[in-house]
Amino acid sequence: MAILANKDTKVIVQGITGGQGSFHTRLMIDYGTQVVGGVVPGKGGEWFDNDIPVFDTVADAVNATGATTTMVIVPPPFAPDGVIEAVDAGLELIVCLTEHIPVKEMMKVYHYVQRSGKSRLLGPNCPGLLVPGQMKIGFIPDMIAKPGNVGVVSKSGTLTYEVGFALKNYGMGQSTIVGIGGDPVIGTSFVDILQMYESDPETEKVVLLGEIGGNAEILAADFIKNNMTKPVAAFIAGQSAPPGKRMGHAGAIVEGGEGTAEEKIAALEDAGVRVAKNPEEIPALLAK
Amino acid sequence: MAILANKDTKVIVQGITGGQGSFHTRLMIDYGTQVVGGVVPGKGGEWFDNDIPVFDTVADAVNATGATTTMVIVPPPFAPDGVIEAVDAGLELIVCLTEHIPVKEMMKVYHYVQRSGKSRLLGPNCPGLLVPGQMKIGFIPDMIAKPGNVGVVSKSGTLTYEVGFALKNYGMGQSTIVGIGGDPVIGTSFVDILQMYESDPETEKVVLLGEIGGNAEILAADFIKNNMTKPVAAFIAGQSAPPGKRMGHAGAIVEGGEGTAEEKIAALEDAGVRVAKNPEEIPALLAK
Amino acid sequence: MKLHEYQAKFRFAEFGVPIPKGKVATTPEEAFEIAKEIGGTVVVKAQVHVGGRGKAGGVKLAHSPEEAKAHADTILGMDIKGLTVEKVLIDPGADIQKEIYLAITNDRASGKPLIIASAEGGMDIEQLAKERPEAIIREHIDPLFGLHSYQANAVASKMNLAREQWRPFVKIVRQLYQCYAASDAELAEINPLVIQGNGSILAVDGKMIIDDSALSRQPKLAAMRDLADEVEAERQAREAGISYVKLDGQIGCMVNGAGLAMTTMDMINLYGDGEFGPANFLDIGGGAGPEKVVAALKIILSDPNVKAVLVNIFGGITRCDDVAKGFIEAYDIVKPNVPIMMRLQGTNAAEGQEIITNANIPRLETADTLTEAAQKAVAAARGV
Amino acid sequence: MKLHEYQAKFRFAEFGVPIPKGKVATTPEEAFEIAKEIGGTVVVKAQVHVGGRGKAGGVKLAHSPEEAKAHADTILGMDIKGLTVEKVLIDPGADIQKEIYLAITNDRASGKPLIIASAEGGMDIEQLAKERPEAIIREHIDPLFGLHSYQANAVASKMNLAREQWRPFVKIVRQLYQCYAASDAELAEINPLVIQGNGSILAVDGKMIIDDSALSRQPKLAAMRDLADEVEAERQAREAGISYVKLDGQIGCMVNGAGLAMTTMDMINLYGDGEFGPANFLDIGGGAGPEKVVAALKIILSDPNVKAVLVNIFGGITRCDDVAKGFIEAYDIVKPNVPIMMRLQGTNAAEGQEIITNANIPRLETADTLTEAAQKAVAAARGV
Repeated sequence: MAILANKDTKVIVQGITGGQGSFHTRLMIDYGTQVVGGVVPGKGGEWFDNDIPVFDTVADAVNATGATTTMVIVPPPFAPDGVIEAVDAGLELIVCLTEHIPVKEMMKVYHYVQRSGKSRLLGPNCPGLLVPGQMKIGFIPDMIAKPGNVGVVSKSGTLTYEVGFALKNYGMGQSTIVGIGGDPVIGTSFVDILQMYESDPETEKVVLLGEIGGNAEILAADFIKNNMTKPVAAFIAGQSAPPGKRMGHAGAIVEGGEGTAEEKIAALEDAGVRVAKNPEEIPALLAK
Repeated sequence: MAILANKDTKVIVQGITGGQGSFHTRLMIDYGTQVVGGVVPGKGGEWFDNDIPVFDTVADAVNATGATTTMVIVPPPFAPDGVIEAVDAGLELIVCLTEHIPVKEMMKVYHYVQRSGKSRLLGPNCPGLLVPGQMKIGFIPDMIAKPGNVGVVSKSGTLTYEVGFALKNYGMGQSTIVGIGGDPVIGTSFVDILQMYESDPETEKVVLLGEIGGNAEILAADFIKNNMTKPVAAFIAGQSAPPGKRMGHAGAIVEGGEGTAEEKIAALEDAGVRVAKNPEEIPALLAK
Repeated sequence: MKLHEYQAKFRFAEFGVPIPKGKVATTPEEAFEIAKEIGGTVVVKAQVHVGGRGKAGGVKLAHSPEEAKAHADTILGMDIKGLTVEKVLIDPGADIQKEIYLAITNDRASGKPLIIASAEGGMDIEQLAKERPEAIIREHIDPLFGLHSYQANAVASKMNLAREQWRPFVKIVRQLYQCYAASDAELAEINPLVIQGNGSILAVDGKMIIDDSALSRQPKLAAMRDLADEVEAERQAREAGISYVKLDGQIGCMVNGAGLAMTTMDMINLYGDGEFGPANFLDIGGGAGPEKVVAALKIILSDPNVKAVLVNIFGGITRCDDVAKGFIEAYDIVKPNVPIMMRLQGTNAAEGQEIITNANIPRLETADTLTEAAQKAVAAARGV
Repeated sequence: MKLHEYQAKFRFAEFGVPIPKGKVATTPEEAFEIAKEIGGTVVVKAQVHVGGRGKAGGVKLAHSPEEAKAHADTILGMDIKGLTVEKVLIDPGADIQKEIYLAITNDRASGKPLIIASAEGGMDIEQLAKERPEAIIREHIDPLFGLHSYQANAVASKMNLAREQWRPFVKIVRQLYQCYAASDAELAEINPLVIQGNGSILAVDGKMIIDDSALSRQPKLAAMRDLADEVEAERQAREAGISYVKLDGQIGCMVNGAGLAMTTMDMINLYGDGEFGPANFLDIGGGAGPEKVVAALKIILSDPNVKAVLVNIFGGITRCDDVAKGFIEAYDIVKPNVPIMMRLQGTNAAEGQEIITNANIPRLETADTLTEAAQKAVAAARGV
């Protein structure tokens, strides 16, 4: 059992015929994901790769395929509407990869999703999720993954690959690898995913990869301290970042003295988390 | 027991120092209503009639007085915000008397109230409610009321007085008199109030006063047919109104052949309701 | 408040909806000049607030400026269902390949804006809704969020539009919604929305109704009210803050409260034996002072059909003695020459009755109940 | 993107917020003319994107046009924390009776806009928040609905404003919110909002930060970017679509992905023994082609402090062989004169390594792990 999705999950792709959309959809299918349909307004009735039906609307796609999950990979001006359409169509999991969505739009979308009481949004601006040996949604490369019992959750893309790869080289596999995204407002938090790993029988250990900005890692530390029994190792990126400067990710910024790596590391250590100084040490820390 | 409110209900008045607000507040207090505070932004700290504290915000008023109910009697441009403020302050019953609120604003407010899952809105553009011998919120004149077991619900103001008065002259008292308002979009429907009367042990018979426009009376007929055990008498105003013309109330208009008195009367009669041709016959119809 | 076709279409155009490049003429000469400027075939359309203009001869094709002038000459001044045509719209003729219906309206049942669309435009939508409901597409809009873009896509998808019409149509749906929302419209309707031979889309006819309660915050739209197109008495009533609707009967009504005013009409019909009916709906509103009573009485009596007046006041906030005083003042000013039936009930009814009795107004009778008042009013009208 | 004080205030004014009637000067002569036009006491304020202008001597009072000219002469061209002052704002002096703090910002924890206000304005809000949190008023705004009017009242109420300031203040709160929302601002701050002796309210200093992700739909604001006020390398990076932040260290970094780029910086610090640190943050992004690698290498080497370059690529979507090819192309163009440490891992890492090895680039070493790469980069920098 993995968290969020598995090989039986029926997935649709919003933006399946775009350059990015078609490229990653093919990789996902290759890795085992059940992509049952695509959505491109105005292209309903066409086929993707002569195999996957394309629909005008998410509702049409859901009705025809029974999909419960969608990947949104459309340009920023269309992504908020795409997520809302997925919510209105009742999808359970919405993985939004799109980067550069204005925060004002995301705040609306976030609360729209929350009020639905039904859908979960992962992202935006995230690499998606990968269940080793089963499937993936998004663009985490499968070369870093092997089935196992370490749950990985991360704000970052390539840092996740780095750590996933280190785990694999150390002989440790992963139960699921989840990128929650580096934007200031995201649909699924560290705490949400930690909660799932805590209750997932296949996950025995957890890796948390955070970065500067916001207080999500502080909330995670709080949750770990009070609710988690499984061992957690962590790394916080941006320890050497100057305050007031945005480090690539829209959310990676120390503002008003808050969101520093220092305070996050302190909170995590206080919660008993094994915090690595070097992400390549994580497998060894977990093995202890 | 009455529905919606009673002599123990703590009421605040939004707009207590206005011309209308102060006039009706005094009449309400005279009749027994527990008016515990008023809200007028910028007048917090003052007193109304040297007796009732005035607050800047509804939240302040609720915190200080423990009120559960509010009457909104402010001009149309301020009324939607007033209702929303009351919702956000957690009030259970919001009686909005204001007329001429644009429908576009009311649609927003209606859904805002619905989503709160906690507050009930009565009105707008309604005369309020009166619990004979106990209290009233709004401007139903107490001369038409006497304690009894007939529940009255109406879209109209003066027609309600007419029928209330006829009941009183016939020797019949009322459990509660509720005006739901004549606007196209209102917070509380006939069905909502019928449901309350059906479960109210003090109400034995019900009078429904409808009018042309919309389908609220059709839905009421449906509810009566399927869910009500208590006898209902009704009158539908506007039988002689021409289609496409608005009869005073924003909602009183037959559009596209829908909302006619004819179809409403037929539906009510089909539900076993005793429909009067003349509202002054209602007491006799109820006595049968 | 209804807008004229040309006002609605020009308003749509402000939000980007493509409309024919027409202009309004008030004289045949203007019509000639506009038709010349447009060139080719034009349509001359009467601008009046009634349905069925076409059947009444108010819409005509013209193949030359001369013909446009002749049609304008015929249509201007024409009486259509009681209204005189004061303006014609001269539109270029459209190359109609397909007609679509598209409207956004307030759906009172759900408390939401509602898109109504059909690939079968041009015809009466209410009739279509009854005969072939499956041909009508409905899409509710979340009033807190506004139109989601995907909903416009969903409508386009259900319309089975050709691929090349998809984008322009979706754009028009969004523009029409913006127009509807920004205008506090109760209805913004395009019927037909035409797909032309060259594939372009055009709003050939338009209708807008503005929420009366929003006119104070829509001064630009409020100024579009066509005074010439309103019955004089309705204009006076509106300016006096009175709700008034002219009807066909003989008994004028003055009532406080909309529900009671309708009920009073119904009572007159009930006891009028098919012979007498209400001459009007009139609600003087709450707390009506003498000026309002004066205005109301003048308006009622401006209708030559009126053979009797029924005053029905149930005092709540309104005090019967105030109305009685106002009525006496009004009587002296207006000097009605028809019998008056007066029923005062509720707050200070006895005081009001006394004032009326003491005033010794000739041909004025009083009644205690509404039933009695209606019966006596009919009898009085019959006696005239 | 940060706006200058004058840009922020002029933007506020578009939404009705009252601001001093000041103007911008780029020469002492202009400053003279503006001060003369304004009359009386004026303030000459350096327009640079750094805090602490006042302490650095960038804000001065002038009691005459001559004095304003003299101050402008001093301030223009002044270096404040590495930035040259190119513009001064000449504002009329305000009659400060009371200073208020008012800001609207994106609160990421709640995912909502947040009003932050304090009756104790003029000072550093972050310091106030730490020392006297009870002096700070916070009001969250529903992003789906926008600011409710009553919330502005609630803020005014909690501020204990004098009754006569209530209305203008509430209006300013609403206007500032409109400005914030319409500008896709991350922050719209007035500090201080001044109550003057005559009771009027004035936004004396203003700050706005625009969401970078929204600049494409805010062309008017995007055009306000002050190129002169941006480090040259940062401008080049922005134009090449590269995330770059200049730092104080000696080891230039080229990385794919923001999290890994930060991590690479951290590794350099970790193994730099307090002696060596990262010269920059640089994320070339996903799927970076040769042009990006060229641009990145140029930008890194434009920093004279750089003594070694660490390239750390973890290929996912990005293929290591593509980066290797791009790097060789870049190397030929840029011809770096510092040692280079290259670590390629992930997709097509072996192929990439081979390309690099075959290219026989002098002073280039490779590493397998990030740890090894960081250690070798530090060693290389030390060896220079």
